[in-house]
This record gives sequence, C-alpha cells and structure tokens, in this order.
Amino acid sequence: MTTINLHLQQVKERTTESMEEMWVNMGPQHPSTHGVLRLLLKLDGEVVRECIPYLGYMHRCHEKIGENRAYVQIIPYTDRLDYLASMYNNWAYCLACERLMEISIPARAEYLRVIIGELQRIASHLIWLGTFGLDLGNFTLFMWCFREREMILDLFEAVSGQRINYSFMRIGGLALDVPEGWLADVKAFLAWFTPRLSEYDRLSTDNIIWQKRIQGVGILKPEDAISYACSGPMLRGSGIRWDLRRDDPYGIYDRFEFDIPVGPNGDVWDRFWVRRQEMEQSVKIVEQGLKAIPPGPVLAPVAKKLRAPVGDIYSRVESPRGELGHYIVADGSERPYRYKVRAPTFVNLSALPVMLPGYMVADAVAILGSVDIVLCEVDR
Amino acid sequence: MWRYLREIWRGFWSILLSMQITLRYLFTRAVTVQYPEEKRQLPTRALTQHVLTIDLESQELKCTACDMCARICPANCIHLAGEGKGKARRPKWFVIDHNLCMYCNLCVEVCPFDAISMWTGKYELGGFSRTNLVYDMETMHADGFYPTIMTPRSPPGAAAKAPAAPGGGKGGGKG
Amino acid sequence: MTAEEILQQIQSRFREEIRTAEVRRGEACVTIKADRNFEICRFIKEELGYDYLNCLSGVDWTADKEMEVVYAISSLKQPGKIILRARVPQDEPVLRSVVPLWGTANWHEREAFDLFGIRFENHPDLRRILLPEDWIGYPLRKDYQDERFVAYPWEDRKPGSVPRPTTA
Amino acid sequence: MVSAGALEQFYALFEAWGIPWIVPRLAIMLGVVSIIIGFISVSAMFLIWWERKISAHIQARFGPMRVGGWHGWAQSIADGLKLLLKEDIIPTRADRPVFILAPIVVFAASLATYVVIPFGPGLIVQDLNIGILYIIAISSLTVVGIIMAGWGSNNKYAALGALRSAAQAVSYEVPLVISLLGPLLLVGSLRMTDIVEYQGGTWLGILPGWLIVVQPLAFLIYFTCAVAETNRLPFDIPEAESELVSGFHVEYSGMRFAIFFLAEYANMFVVCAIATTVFLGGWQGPLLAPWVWFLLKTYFLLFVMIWLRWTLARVRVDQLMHVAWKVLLPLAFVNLGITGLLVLVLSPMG
Repeated sequence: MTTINLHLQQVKERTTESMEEMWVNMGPQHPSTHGVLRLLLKLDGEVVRECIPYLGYMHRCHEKIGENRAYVQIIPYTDRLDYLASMYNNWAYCLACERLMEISIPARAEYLRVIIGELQRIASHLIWLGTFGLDLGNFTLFMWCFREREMILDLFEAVSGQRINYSFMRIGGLALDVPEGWLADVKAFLAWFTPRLSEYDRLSTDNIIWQKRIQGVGILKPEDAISYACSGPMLRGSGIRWDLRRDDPYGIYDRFEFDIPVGPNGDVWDRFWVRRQEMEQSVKIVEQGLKAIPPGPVLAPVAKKLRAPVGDIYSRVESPRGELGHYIVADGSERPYRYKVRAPTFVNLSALPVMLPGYMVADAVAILGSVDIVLCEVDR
Repeated sequence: MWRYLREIWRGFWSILLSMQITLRYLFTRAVTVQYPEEKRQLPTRALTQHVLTIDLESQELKCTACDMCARICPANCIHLAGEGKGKARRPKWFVIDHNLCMYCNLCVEVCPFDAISMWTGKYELGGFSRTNLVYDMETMHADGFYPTIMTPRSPPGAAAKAPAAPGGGKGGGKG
Repeated sequence: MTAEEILQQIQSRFREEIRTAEVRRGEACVTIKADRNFEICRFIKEELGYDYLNCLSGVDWTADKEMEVVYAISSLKQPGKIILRARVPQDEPVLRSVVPLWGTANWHEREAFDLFGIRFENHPDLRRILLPEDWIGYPLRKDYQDERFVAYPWEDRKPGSVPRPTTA
Repeated sequence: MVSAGALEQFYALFEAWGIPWIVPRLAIMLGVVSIIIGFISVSAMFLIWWERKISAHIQARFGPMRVGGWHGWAQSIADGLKLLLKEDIIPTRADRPVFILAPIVVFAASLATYVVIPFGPGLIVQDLNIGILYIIAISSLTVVGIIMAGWGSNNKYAALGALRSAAQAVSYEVPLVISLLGPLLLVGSLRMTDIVEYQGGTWLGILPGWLIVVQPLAFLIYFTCAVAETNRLPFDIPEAESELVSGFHVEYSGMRFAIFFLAEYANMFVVCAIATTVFLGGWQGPLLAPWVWFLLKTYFLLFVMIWLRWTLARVRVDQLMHVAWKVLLPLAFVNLGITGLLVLVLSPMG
C-alpha cells in the first residue's frame, strides 16, 4: 500500500469516526407525532439512518378495563380507542359481540351502520388529510378539512348527541333511530362535500410542491407490507387490493358497489391518493345506502344481561385506518374473559422503522403522517 | 431542455392555481361561531347534564331508586339510595359524579321509568372545583319538561314549559 | 382452501403436536403443544400459504395453570382463517418467537411479554412496549395485584353501598 | 430625511456653542434610529395582525376578534405586551453570550437596511450611491444571527435549523443578486433614488415605466429568493414548525423571541420595499402622495407573501437547493445575459 493510499485510508477512517451520527428525540411532545409518540431518530446530517419508536405514553390498559366490564359497558370505552373514528370502533366491537352471541340485527340498523360508518370514514380521512397537510406545512388545508369534518360531526351529534365519543352502536343494532330529516341532511352534506374534494385537490394534489414532497418517499414494499401485516390504506398503497369490506364482507357491504383504490408504488403519495379516493368511494356507498334504506326497528331484541356462550372469536372490520380486530374470549359470564384489540395503527406503526431509514427529517414527518396513527389506539 | 422548462412552467402554473383558490376563499364567509356572544343551537339529542325528570302533574320525581342506572354505568359514577317500599319507593339521595361520566347515555336507556334524561341542553358546566361537577338530587331535579328517549319530542299538553327542546335534529349550519 | 383441508394438512404433518382441532365459523381452530410452534407456523406460512398474521394475543388460563398464545392467521390471496393456540405452563411461559416469519409479530410478542410475561425465545428485542421499563408485574394476568387497581364493583354492589363522591 | 443643508446648520449651531462635534451627530443618529424602530414596530405589529386576519379568512374563520373592539385590531399590541412581560428563559447549558446576542444581531441587521429605503423623494435616511449593494450586504448578516441562535441554544433542533438556514441563505443570495443585476444594468446606477427616478416615464406610451414590465422574469426570481431569504413558507425550512419545532428559535421565549419575530417581519418589509423600488417604480404614481404609493405597493407585495404562505406546503431541503441552483440561478443568468446584450445593442442608438 502506497503512502498516499494509506493516508487516504486514515483520512477516511477519521472522517467516518468524526462524522458523528446524532440521536434526535422526536417526541413525546412534537407537533408531528400526532399525540405522544416518541421516535428516537439517528440522524446523519438531515438523513434518518435509524428509527426506534417508543410507545405507551397513553397506555391505560383498555383490555384490563374490558375484562372488568359487562359486554354493553365496554362500548363507551371503545370510543376512546380511535377517537377519530369512534363509530367504527363501536361497530367493530358490537359486531364481534354479535358474532360471538349469534345475534342478527334488523335491516334498517345494518343500513344505518353502513351510512354512519362511511360518513365516519370520510370524517376520519378528512382529519387525516388535514393533519397531513399540517405535517407538510399547509395549514389552510387543515382548516378546510376541519370545516367539512365539523359538518359530519354535526350530523353525528344530531344522531347520538355527541361529537366525538358517540357510543351509539349497541350489541344488536343502534341505540336509537335517526331523527326525522336526518337522511335528507346527509344527502345535503354529500352534495356540499363532493365539490369540496376538488378544491382540496387544487390546494394539494395538483400543487407541485405537494407532489414533489411526497412522491417516491417512504416506500413500503408489498412483501414488507404483508410481513408487517399492514392493513387499510397502508396495504392498498403498496399495491395490494385488499379491503375487508369486499374480501371478508361484514354487515351488508356485499350489497354495495364500490371500487377499491390502490397505489402502485407504496410511497407516501400512494397512501395519500388511496385515502383521497376512498373519500369518493365512501360518498358513493352512502348515496347507495340512502337510496336503499328500509324502515323498521333499529335494535334487535336482546337480553338485558348479555351473556356470551363459552368460546372465542377473532372478528375484524375495515376501519378507516385498517383492519380493526377484536379477539374476545368468553367464559359464559357477563364479562369477557379476555378482550384484545388488534389496533390497526399499532400494527401499521410497527412498519415505520422499515420505511424511515434513508429519507430526510422532513420526509420522516410525511411518512409518519401517512401511516395515520392515533396514539390512543396504538397505546390502548 | 424542453422538459426542464415545461416542469418549471407546470410548477409555476400549479402554484398560481392554488393561489387562485385561496384568494377565492379569502372572500367567503367565515364559519366560526363566536361562542360567548353567539351560541350554537344544539340538536335535541345533545347529551349534556343529567336531569331527574318529574311527573308533570304531581311534580314528583319519577325515579324509584331501582339502581339500574348505577349498575349499568361503566364509569361507576352514579350512586343512590332509596327509601320506602314498593310503589312508594323514592331515592333518598342520588349523586352523579360528572367528573367520571363518559356521556354514553346507557343510564338513560336502561331506565325503565323514564326518570333520567341527558337531553337537557345545559352544557356550560364549567366550575372552579371538581366538586362543582358532583351533582346531587337537588341540582338534578328537573324544573319542567325535558325530552327523554321515551318522550323525545314535546311536552304532553301546552301548559308544561320546555326549557331546552330546540326543534328537529338538524345538521347544523352549512357553508 | 377450506378449513377442513387446512386442518387435515396440519394434522397429517404434525400429528404429535396437536392437542385439539376443530372447525368453528369456517375457521380452523388448532390447539398445539408449544414446543414446536415455530415449525407449525412456518409450515402454515410457507407451505399452506397463509402469510398474514392478523393478531397475536396472550390469554391467561389461571384455572388450568397455563398460558396461551393465540395466533390468528389468514391470507390475502385465499379464503380461510386459522386460529392457532399454543399452550405453555404458567410458571414457565416460554415459546419460540415467530418474528423471523412475520415482522408484525415483533410488537405483538413484545406486548404479550409486557402484559402477560410470556417470554419469546429468539426475539430480537424483547422489551416492555406499552408499560414503562421499570414496571413490576404483568397486568393482564388474572392474579395481578396492584394497590392502584380498583376492581369494578359489579356483582357485589348493593343499592346505596359505598357512596364514593361527596356532595357538592 | 432632512436635507443636507439643514443638517449642516444644525451641526454649526452646536459648534458655535462649543459642544463637541460628536454630540449633535449622536443625537441625530439616535433620533433616526428611534424613528426607524418605531416604524418597524408599528409596521410589524400591523403586519402580524394583517397576516392573522388574512390567514383566518382564507381558512374560513375570523382570526382575532376580541382585543380592541373592531376586528381585534389591538391583538398584536396585547401580544407584544405579553411577550415583554414574560419570563426570559435561558437554558442552563446554552452558550449564554451567543444566546443573548443572537436576536440582537438579527434585529440589527434588518434595522440597518432601513437606512437606504426610499419612502419618497427626500424621504430617505442616507441616499448611498451603493444603496442596493449595501442592502444586499447587510441583509445577509441576518444568517449570522440565526446561526448564533442555533448554536447558542445547545439544542439539536435549533442546530439543524441554523444549518438549514445557512445553506438556504448562501444559495439564495446568489440568484437574488444576479436577478437584481438585470434591472441595474438598465438603470446604470446603484443609488436607490436613481433607480426610482429611472422608472418615472412610460414604456411605449401606455405601460407604466416600471422595470417589472421589461424585467418580469427578474422580478419573479427576485421575489422567490426574497421569500426564501425571509424564511417564509414555502421556504421556511429553518423554522419548519412541523419538523424542527420552529428550528433556531425553539429555545427562545419572551422578549428575545419577540425580537426574532419583529426582525422577521421587518425583513419582510425590507425585501418587499426593495422589490417595490427596483421593479414597481418605488414612489412613482399619480394623484396620491409618493410615500402612500410606496407603502401601497410594498403592502401589496407583503400581501402576496402572506397569501403564498397560506397556500403552499413546505419544500424539502434538497428541493430547496434544487430550486436555487438548478432553476433560479440559470434563469437569472439567462435574464442577465439577454438584458446585457440588449443594453449593449441598444445603448449606442438610445
């Protein structure tokens, strides 16, 4: 080895030594972690080399609470899991119990569940779009999305009396029928909402900065998506056409016509675009539901004190964030013996350390935003 | 070269388009409700403070202290004791700790006598101490007709007053 | 593949390890002995093609002095679901980790370790995930005791008993 | 602001009384500085209020409505008072002198640039014959203050923000200066008043004689760079609220934070004032008083800056560099080359 080469190598070694990688603590209090999530990022300049998530800042042992409550009493607690899609959590839990206890619910309740659930999906995606805009620095989009979401909350408030934590579904149907004129209000909302989507597009989708920021960033390969059991828009963004509403239909989703948007590349843009299109599909589903909804009761006659037969069930639905599963073990008493929530964002978030390395800090924020986490659900 | 220039033009043009839509919004009406001056009209079903409903003729509480609501409450925030036997049974004391209440409406749904309601429209519940949110029978005693799940619409007979029953479940203001 | 076929395949391959096997609600439910859980999972993933681990959850069967790990496995390409249960003794709850098969098992197993104290061998990073690192005990075990934990007075409450809040 | 003759008389008066020559000059300087600071504070407060109102109405809300009665006009004053009264926190492990100096450096740099802004004919503190050069030189001092803030805070986010800011300032100075060279070639002077007076006539008899008419590309490049120089969206990566939690001033609170804030808005005013002077004909305009025209044009540009901020998302660091070196710089050179050629060809005839 010549002297110059030796010298070069020494310089190289020294630079790799002195090029210190920096551990940056992103969170628990950080505007872009959407709650109290702590990410430990190893930064090489602006580039993320490694990411270690720390969870549990919101842990309240939802499952232990569930084991100490009667089946009906758990419903209000499910609201507090994914507080941006409470109706869907209600539905998922009630559906699990209904499957376990073999209760069938009236047709009107089924239709109302679909209508309300899809409105909830729109609301949830809206808030995702808004906060994602916030992550990318576009505050205006956030406010616009909130305005439309408020209208959905108004609709839900007229139904259930609550704006966030509805506790509206019951085992066997719904707590109440919708008030008079509510379905017309939903129709009016849809008519107002559809043109708004193109306004959002003007501000975000068509905008070059928006496109450049999220295209080709945070790629999640399909095999990784399956290995990490990602679900919902995360999975569909990676090019896998999988939607429980179509592939394992629950409720009456098999009666509805809708497309399942997928993105080919698995980058942040695809996840964004999948959610953006899902809003349109949800509008379509709600419109079909409004046309077909029959009159009748909304609550099946169920016993006051619900007891589930001995056994267990893993029931899953397609919540706005992905596969929301409930694993319930019943021992024949009024309370579940074991109650586990397979939170979609908990599982989706576990793929974050795979997606982050190699991208910049600004991308890290966008990628984390594209996972669409709700920390209350992640930590349970 | 051509692609380069077209890319620049596309970027410039898309930014102009975005600016056009924000400019249009600059002149639209704001949707904010200026809260203390203006108040939002709540729908009938808005869950607010608990109230113990009364029989409008005899002005007596409908509650028979059957403890159903206290048993169903997931947060364990309802406590009561009754006195008397049979039909004459009435609550001796009745306490709801609103600090714990999750507004699930289960207590109202389970009540067989239509004796408790959350559709009261009283939502300004703030106080300076946690004990302000612990309601006893006196604070929850209804002063007139309140809609409930069994009688959701209007009071029977025109004589009764309806303190908080805004009409229909409208979806709030639009645009 | 129907649930019966799945059952048949697993049974023909791992006759010794299987404790019970049944088909319920169209799902193949298999209870296995814990010592070869990894091989069975690999068989299910690689040879039966059920490559999507929906959920991994622990259950504490105190009455049987056993702990259980439940794998809910399905596939994105074919119908059919498998509920695989592996039972381990309560005083020595150790299993092989399935992280090499499914990345998602990482956090699920950490959660089971955190809340049930089930230990997974070969897990790359078996730490507590939801609770603080210095937490003592495993809260989801049925015998978990903590002075901060107040049981919900469900059966034993009588009208008028224990008026906790004071009047305003 | 005062004509040279009057100043000489003022100095002579003091000399006659036997007071050292430094005293009247200091008095004048102090007076000018306090006028400028007063102007900066008032305009910054107005700008903050204005930005909040514009952003609110873009987002279908009202913005501040309470303080002061009519549309919350006194909100900024109240906020300023609050910031004055707040506790001044200096992190224990901060580099104290650097930490304390940083906001002052930033503010001083933006303060100094006000000296050569021509508000109207005669309404200029010091009409330097190198006015533009002076502004460009002084305004790049801001970045020193920002790096000091980032370093002195001893915070990783602040350091990242400061480094981003340094990279950004270095890159955007280049196209900014080169885009200004085109108009300056036409004018043939660096003096601010000369530039404004050059734009007095009309182009082809109908268009106003503003340089934006013949130099639209230079104006766009300059304006883009100006947005970047003032660290505003879409180029606000040094503070990048959602990534770096407001970057270099993350550790600042109270009055020091207020000074950063003030300097940002003062800088905005400066870059828009330069754009008005160089491209929009400065104080030139019919009917209204010259300084009104100047302020109107400047505030229109400020409005565009605010409007941009509430429309666009933030770019990434590498994209920022891409825009500076691969888009703006070549375009600026092209513009400069074409302008130079035209000047060369046309000047013997004209």
